[in-house]
Amino acid sequence: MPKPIDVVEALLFASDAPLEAERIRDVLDLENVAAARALVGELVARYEAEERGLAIMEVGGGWRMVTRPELAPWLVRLARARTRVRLSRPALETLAIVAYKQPVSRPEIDAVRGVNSEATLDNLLERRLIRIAGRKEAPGRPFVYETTREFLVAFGLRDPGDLPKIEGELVIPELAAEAATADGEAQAQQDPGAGGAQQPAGS
Amino acid sequence: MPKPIDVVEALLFASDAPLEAERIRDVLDLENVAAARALVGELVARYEAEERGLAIMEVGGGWRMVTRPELAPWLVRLARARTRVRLSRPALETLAIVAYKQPVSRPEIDAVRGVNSEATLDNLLERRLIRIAGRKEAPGRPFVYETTREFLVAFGLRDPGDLPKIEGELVIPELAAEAATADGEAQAQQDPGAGGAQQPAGS
Amino acid sequence: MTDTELRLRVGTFEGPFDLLLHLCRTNEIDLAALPVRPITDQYLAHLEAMEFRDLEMAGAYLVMAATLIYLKSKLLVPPDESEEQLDDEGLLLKQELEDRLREYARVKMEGAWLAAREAEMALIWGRPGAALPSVEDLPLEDLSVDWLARMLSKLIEEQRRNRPREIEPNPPSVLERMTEILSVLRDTWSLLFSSLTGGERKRSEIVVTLLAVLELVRQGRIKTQQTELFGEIVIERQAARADGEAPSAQAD
Repeated sequence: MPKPIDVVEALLFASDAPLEAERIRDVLDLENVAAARALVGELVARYEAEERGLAIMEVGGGWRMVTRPELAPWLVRLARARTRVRLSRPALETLAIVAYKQPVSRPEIDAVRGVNSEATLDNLLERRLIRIAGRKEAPGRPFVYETTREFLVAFGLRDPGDLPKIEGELVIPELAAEAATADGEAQAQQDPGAGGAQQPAGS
Repeated sequence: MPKPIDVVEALLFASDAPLEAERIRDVLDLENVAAARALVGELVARYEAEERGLAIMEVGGGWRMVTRPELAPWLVRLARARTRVRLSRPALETLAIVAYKQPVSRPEIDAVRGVNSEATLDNLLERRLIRIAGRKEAPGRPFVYETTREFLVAFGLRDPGDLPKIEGELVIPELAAEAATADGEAQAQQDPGAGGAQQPAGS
Repeated sequence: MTDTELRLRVGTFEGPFDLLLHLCRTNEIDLAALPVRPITDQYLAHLEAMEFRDLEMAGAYLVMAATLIYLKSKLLVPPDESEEQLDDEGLLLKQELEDRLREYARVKMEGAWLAAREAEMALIWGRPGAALPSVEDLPLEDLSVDWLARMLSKLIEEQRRNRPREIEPNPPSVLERMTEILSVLRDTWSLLFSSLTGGERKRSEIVVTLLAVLELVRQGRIKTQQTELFGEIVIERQAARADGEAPSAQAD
């Protein structure tokens, strides 16, 4: 009789989407979700302790088995590994607006960016990072957009609440450095951004 | 510095086809193929000794990472949980049209249903029950949709011809300009949504 | 200063807010206390040196320029070089501009955070697709072909009862769009132009809508004005009285 923890390992390996605690409970006939969480926790701990080639990551409302970041150089050399196209700056800004304000309509996005976001939204829709969430009850009933589970997976987030709060007067880090000669006030304000960007990959 | 054996583990995990010794040698800059074989051998032995959820299998001139055969029943349960779909009424209606009339375009589906089917089609696409089969040589070159293998599996069909025979024929209305000359009564049909909208919401 | 100018001209910006933000950063301007005169002058100077990807992008920058110039025109006389005073309307506009600028700055940071995150995630690989047992061996749960058959029968039955439905031609004509706008305006006093096209993805739709609006303005059945800052057009029902005063689009 296989051990439950090994079953969870196989399930994580075989699943192409993040595996939810709920599902693990169902498949293993566990008493409750907490038992499923405990099992995964045990497996995560085992992987972390061994530090081999693989890791388990909590993302998109579930867990995923992934390769360890340190092994990226070799995986890049594996010719079959796909190359990923990074998002452009407009795409990232638009995605940020959707992620933080969802559900949000195009007129609202356009207003924040000051430019037309149609093409960018199409691109994000095509990549399935966002989806149409419905229509806004406003004249013209524009579509409203929200982020998808693929978005969470792509950015390694457990849920949209994982996005860092970015508040207050902001100083863009690279420009802050430039301005460092000035007065101390600008210096003090560069923290929120820098802190956000340096967050660990999410254990 | 990661250990070579862990790199091999990650390579096997991330590879979508059996991984040959030759390739492992290339990626790891090993002296020869024998060294690659030795590494994989070590990994295989480790997996066998531990007897956890995964195994390494030699197949098709290379190696693959797989789940252990004993765990198949749980994987079946997971797969079943994944394919169990409770389709909404509009989704079933749309799916029925695609199934019986494939390949069929969205304007045609809209015309039959009398309502916009975009969201429903997106839902079915997401569930992989249908897929885009190409474009129709008609004004606007709309996409045409067909059912997938997953559809057949989900509904227990060998092929689309297996669908139950229905009395009568569903007519796909002629679209756009050609239809306009048909009959003058068209004006009276002001309420295209009626047919679709009046169905009971329940079940 | 010349050094700064040179650096500015090489930079690429994602839109008017991006440029404005850059000007504020390089000049260490507090976003909560925007000096209208210098920022307008710099913005315009920079605009002259810029090359635009397309007309639409150029338009977005020009709308901001118009806003800034308008704001500058609101500065009370006599102008004191060191102090800027605005009337109430000017203050409101400035406030909104500052708010939007701050919001854009935040979005930019959020975008930067996402980019960093994306870079981290690029270092890890998942499985290429599911390794679950092929679904064809799986027992059916609660799907049944009978449902599909029943659905189709129902549709066929409906078709028998009804005559074939007229399909709405695509895209709508200018006339249809005009009717649509007027019918919306029966229930509400005003609406935004962007909201008329908000749900539409096709450029032709926007053109049709614009033509419809222009025609309705020409006919004196609606009036348009730019009360919003960045070029948003507000469409309003024209008051019933038919006086000679020509309705006008007041966009500075």
